[in-house]
Amino acid sequence: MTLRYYVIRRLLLVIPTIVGLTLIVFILTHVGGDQRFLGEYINIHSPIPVATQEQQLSEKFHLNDPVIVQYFYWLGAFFQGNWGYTQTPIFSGPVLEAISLFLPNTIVLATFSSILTIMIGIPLGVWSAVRKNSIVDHASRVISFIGYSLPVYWLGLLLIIVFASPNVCQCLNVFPISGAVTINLTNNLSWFRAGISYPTHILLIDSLIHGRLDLFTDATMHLVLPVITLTYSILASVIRVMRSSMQDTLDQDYIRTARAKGLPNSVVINQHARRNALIPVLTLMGYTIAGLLGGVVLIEAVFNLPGIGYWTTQALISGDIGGIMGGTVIFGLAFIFSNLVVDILYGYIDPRIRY
Amino acid sequence: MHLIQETEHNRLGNGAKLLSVRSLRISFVTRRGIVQAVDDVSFDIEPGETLGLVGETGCGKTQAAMAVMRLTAETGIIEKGEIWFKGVNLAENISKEFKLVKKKRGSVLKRDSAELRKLESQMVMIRGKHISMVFQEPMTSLNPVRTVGRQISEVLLTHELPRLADRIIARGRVTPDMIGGIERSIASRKSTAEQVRELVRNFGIPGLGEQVASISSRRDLSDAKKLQLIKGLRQEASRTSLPFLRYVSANGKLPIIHRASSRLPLVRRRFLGMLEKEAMNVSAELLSQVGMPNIAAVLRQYPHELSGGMRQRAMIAMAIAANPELIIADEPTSALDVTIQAQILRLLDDLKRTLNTAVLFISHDMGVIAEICDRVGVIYAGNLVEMARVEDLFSNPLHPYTKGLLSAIPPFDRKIPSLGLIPGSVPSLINPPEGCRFRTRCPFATERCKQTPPSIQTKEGHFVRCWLYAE
Amino acid sequence: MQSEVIEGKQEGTVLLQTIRLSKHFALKGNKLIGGTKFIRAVDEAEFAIHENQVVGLVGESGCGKTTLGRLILRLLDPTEGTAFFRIPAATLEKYRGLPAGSKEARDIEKEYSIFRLNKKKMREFRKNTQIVFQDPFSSLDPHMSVKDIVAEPLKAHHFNPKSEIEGKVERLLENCGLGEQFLDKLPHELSGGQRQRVAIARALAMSPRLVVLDEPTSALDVSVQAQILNLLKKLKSDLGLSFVFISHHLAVVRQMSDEVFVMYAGQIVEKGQTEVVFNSPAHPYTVALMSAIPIPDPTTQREIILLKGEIPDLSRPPSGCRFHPRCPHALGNCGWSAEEVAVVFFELVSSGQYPEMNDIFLRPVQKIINEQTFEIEMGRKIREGELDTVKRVLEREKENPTSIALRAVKEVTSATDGNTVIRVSLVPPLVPTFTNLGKSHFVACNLYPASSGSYGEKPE
Amino acid sequence: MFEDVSSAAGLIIVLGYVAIAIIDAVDPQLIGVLNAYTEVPNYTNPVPQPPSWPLHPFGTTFPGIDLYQAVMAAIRVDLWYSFLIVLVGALIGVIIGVTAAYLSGFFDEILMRITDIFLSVPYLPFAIAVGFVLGRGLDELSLALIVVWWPLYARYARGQALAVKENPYVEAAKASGVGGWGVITRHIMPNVLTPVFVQVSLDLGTVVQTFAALTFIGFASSNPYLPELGTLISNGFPYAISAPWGVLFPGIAILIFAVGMNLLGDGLRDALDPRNRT
Repeated sequence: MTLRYYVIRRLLLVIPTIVGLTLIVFILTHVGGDQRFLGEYINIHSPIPVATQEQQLSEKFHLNDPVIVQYFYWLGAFFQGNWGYTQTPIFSGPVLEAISLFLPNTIVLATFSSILTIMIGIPLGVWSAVRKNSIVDHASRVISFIGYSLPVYWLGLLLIIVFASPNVCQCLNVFPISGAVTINLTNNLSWFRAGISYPTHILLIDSLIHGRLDLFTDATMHLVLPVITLTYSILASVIRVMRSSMQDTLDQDYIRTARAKGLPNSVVINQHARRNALIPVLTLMGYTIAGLLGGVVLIEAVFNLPGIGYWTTQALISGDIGGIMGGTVIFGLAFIFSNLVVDILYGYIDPRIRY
Repeated sequence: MHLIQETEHNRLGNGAKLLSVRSLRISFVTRRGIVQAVDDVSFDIEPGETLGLVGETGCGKTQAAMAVMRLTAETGIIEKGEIWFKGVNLAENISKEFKLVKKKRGSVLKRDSAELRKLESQMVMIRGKHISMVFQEPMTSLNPVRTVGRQISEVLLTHELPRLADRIIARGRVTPDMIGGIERSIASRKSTAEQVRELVRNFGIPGLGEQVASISSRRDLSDAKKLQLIKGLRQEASRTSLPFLRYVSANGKLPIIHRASSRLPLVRRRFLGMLEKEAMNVSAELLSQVGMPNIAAVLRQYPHELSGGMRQRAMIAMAIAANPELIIADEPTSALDVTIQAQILRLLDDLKRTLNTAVLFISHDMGVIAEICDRVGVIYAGNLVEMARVEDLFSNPLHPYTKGLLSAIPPFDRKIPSLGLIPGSVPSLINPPEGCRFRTRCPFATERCKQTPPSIQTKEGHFVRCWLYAE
Repeated sequence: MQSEVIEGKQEGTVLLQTIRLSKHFALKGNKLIGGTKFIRAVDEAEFAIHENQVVGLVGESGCGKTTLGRLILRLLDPTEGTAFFRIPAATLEKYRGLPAGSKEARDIEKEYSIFRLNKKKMREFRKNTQIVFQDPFSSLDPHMSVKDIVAEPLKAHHFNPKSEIEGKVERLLENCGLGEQFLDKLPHELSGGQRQRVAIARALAMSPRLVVLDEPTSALDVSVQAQILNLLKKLKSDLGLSFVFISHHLAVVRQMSDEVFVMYAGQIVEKGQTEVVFNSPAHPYTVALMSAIPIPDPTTQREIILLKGEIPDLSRPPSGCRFHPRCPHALGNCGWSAEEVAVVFFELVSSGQYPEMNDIFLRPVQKIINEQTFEIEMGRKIREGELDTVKRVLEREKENPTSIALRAVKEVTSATDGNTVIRVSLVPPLVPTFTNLGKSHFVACNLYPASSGSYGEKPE
Repeated sequence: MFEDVSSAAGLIIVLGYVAIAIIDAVDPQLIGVLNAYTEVPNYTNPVPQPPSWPLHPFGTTFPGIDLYQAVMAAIRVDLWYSFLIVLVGALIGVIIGVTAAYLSGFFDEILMRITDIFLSVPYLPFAIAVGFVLGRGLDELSLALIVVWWPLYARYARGQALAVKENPYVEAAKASGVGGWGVITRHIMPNVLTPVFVQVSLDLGTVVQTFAALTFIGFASSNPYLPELGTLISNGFPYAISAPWGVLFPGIAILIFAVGMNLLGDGLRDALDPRNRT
């Protein structure tokens, strides 16, 4: 079977998982009984009195019909973009709008971290596998090992202490430790409201659009610590798996063959071993991504970055189910689609599994 | 390294020996202790001959072969011995390459990475170019994520750059009337392949001969078809690429600029692309040489898309790509079915004749050995116990182990009440019996077997290491 | 395939008899695109084992011998067919007479078929049958000591008195040449040969009547193999066991078995007493297989019959005789499909051996009509004489070993529509059935027509 | 060599933590903890005090709670919940996974689809959602984590079981009349449990972290003064700059346990890896 068919098949497999995701959210919203379920959809800011809304909603979702029927009505609403309302200190309004505001920051954070992880993790893993018991090897092993045991948010706190505490070293107080931007800079900006920038909601881009380089650098500085923290938290597993799989690959018969052909070491490693060694790393990616998304929640909470994670934790604290469910859905979708990408990559790298 | 230059003189120089292994000892450092996998093994191979090494699992026959390639596994070391290949000792600096550090919980291996890097830089010029290997498991021995075509052509791109360049240049230099000459000589039924080759040689265009030969030697084509292909040979090489090709053919490596800029797609297509394409052509010729069906497809396929026999053919094509003087075949047919094994053995035999390559053939199957080898060495528990011409060994085995081994083989042509036996099992090689390692199982063992037996020549070229024959 | 019972064994009971036993494995693949394929691992295998007899199953990898071995122990359930255990020969005859699915037939099956046995009978069957696997490393549970491994069947069948289990285990190991110092060892402390001895001891624990030996020595060295084979022979004569000896190693099979079944691509192609089959192999495959075996004697000059191609893909096995694409003696009716013939035909044209053919087929367009017919569209009227040329060439080529497929060509006609189309139609395939060559030597090959088959007749 | 030492160290660490937890439960005074079941606030001096020997070896955290006692007591709580989560999760997972692998076919398909659904959300947000719905207490939280964790074990156990099932010795057992139950208990389970055990030990470190993480972001216990590491950190969070010890010591407590658990797990894995045993 060609790569194309493999991709198609994989795409089809996404549908059931998405259904599963919606099922989870539906069940969770119903565990608390109808009242809580309705609560998610009641917009207290709207002029319509709550009682009326409740009544309309209970008709809309046929709360008297069997659950399965309710599910399909709910699903209908879901796909029409009616994801209910959220009331948190940082934002009140439709869930989808909240997502559209908060998601961009999260994407920025996650993207930078994953790029860094791959750029550092893979070469480091390869190197420590090839030069076993060298300095680099031991170093990267220690790094990855600590990374495994280190609570992400706590690492974040450590960095905050180190970089902000007056009694460590003034010289280190370069990186801001909280928020996405220094608020004073944003005073009376037409395109910056409630910690969110417009139109793209990505400060790095918007600041450039409006020609505010100072804001751009400021925002970048604000990203440094969170990105470092998140990267380090997932780097560990990537290095470790890359190292071990590279070691296994180097023991394979076909590597011996490559050497017997007289290929120089660099070719053997870069052209024969590395690609094969990447396969197990990819299989692990699913979990790494899960870790990444989990880390996002905690790190945004620690550094007060206005992203999905921050919003979700706010929702948790202020008992807002809309925010929780919205967050769950978004993280679920992100997870599903990033795994989809990984699997397609997988099919591209390993011709055997296209069959 | 110096090997390449000295080659010719050595050919004449030290006798007719191509490979000459002297008192080789290989050990492996394990948790349990030091395994003496191979001890005091010596053998010679002359150009064009086939030497078989036969023995049971773990007797060290494969290790001996890997040592010749200097591909002993990480935990293994060549403790002593010499490996003379064409007058150069490949095991020259073994003493420097490692040291054993004694610890209370067994000894630990420390390697000298600088020495190893030096060794590697030497060996890459020999592996694949002068000595190549065919392995047992055709599935696991081919890279699953690279196409067969790439895996073959990378041998050529590593070792045969000048040849590739010459071939391209040759197509530019060959003139219509030369083509005409070749066509006539092929068309005229009486002129033999040798004559054709002679004719082409007289044109004095390097790289032309093999192309003509590869066409004229194809059996699956009629003469009409061949003539068409011969006509197609002539192609003007583009002006700009000629200097590049000349440089490559002269220096056997890419010009600095290209090595540096080879990552740039443009340069790649323009120059390296030419060589890579040519390498693919040669690969195709090699595949047809090893009798691969629908070659065009196979070149683009991945190993797992081929059957076992086909994979082994691809392996062999790889092994002969750079016309090595020695092919080491490590159980090349053990993983194959009998009918396929027959095909592969026949193929190896033909290639050996046509290319006049020496073969070191390793197997546990006495039948296969008898089929393909000129001389055989029998290895038991890391010792070479007997070495003789194939006829002598099978008609008149001397060493008790050899005798036992032969009697243990179930005969195919008749049914016998019970098979011959070698009592007991192979001793641990961590501390093997001193003296003759077979004495623990040998029916004729005596006190003196505790001393290492001498190597005794009973007749021309028939050696045995056993006290029974020490007059 | 039609069926016979081996002559001279009519009276008494047959230990095990398989009837048209078939197993098709569903190929795990993408069900979304393409749907599931089936591997026809074993097709309509029929054979019988009698008391104290060794039956050899030989064939190359993927020929289905291992699957068949699993089937007759009901480690797998068949797709079709059945197998009877300890069935009186008379009953068996009766059953063969009966129409499939009839009442009596089903009663007999209920009584004797190993796939229909009730719980109690099944335990009995398990007691009486055992298996020894090829790989002595994975066939022993790494977590169990030798003692427990051998004792397992005893415990499973509530062997009592329990107190005697210990002693029995020791005796079993003793018989297999292992002293009591091995009792508490773990598998990974043993050598390959010793493991295989343990496996054999386990197989003999409940003193079964029938033991399936699946490549028992293929993973062992020659010297160890000799030890194991001698042990098996001894056990057979001492205990009067029956073995089904599965191996790809013909020499071993010859030493071990009284009767041999040669399998190719999931089918039994030849069967008979070992000596007879080995001395005068009849099926072209058997002949080639035996010629290909390397003999440890450089002086014997035997000519090897090199088969072209490799074992077919059993998800779409060749029609007719499955061996025909590789067969050096294939006839026209051996099951050539239009595709196969067309390919050879156009290779012949393009090879340019026959310039006249090149002239006729400038840019031919081939069209497969059905299994027995393909057409060549000329895009022009056919000139007279051309058909004859084609016929003549084909006639000449039929003798050429490389284009043996052309033997299947029945006639070359010009299709009616404005005779711009040449139609090549093939001989209808004849599925080979077992021919008795005498001395209970059977072969399934069209070279031996049921009538004319005479003993020892070699393919011409 | 190196492995042996490190895994021994891991073992010691883990045993140390277990010991502390037990002492907390039996007689906290031994390690100078006055009350292992609640923190003792001191409103007369709620401001975090720096470490001072011997009164407050770890210093105090808001509101004037002695950190040393709090951390020591918290170890019991976190260990208890973590072990609960992993063991229950593993138990459910193994039972379901092995049966699925053994029965295969329809049941297997169903199970795999269910796990797919569970695995379609990254575990932390999923745990948040479930915990939130169940009610934001620690018991609910651990229940949520079990719900999130068992599918992983089911998958893992199933994979192992399928691999074991393929081995001829299982077939041999069947051939010698060992019933399905016998095959599962005598052959499959022993060969599946060892790798699962390793997995459990590797996961414990992660679970402790996750549990504390969730309490850190706002899963509170019904008893506001129940000592718990994550909560301690979040209490110290506002004062992180002025009083870093408030977040340092609880974090270190988690870190060391995770390190110990990972060291031990690696040791176990190497020890049970067939490639290392000859």
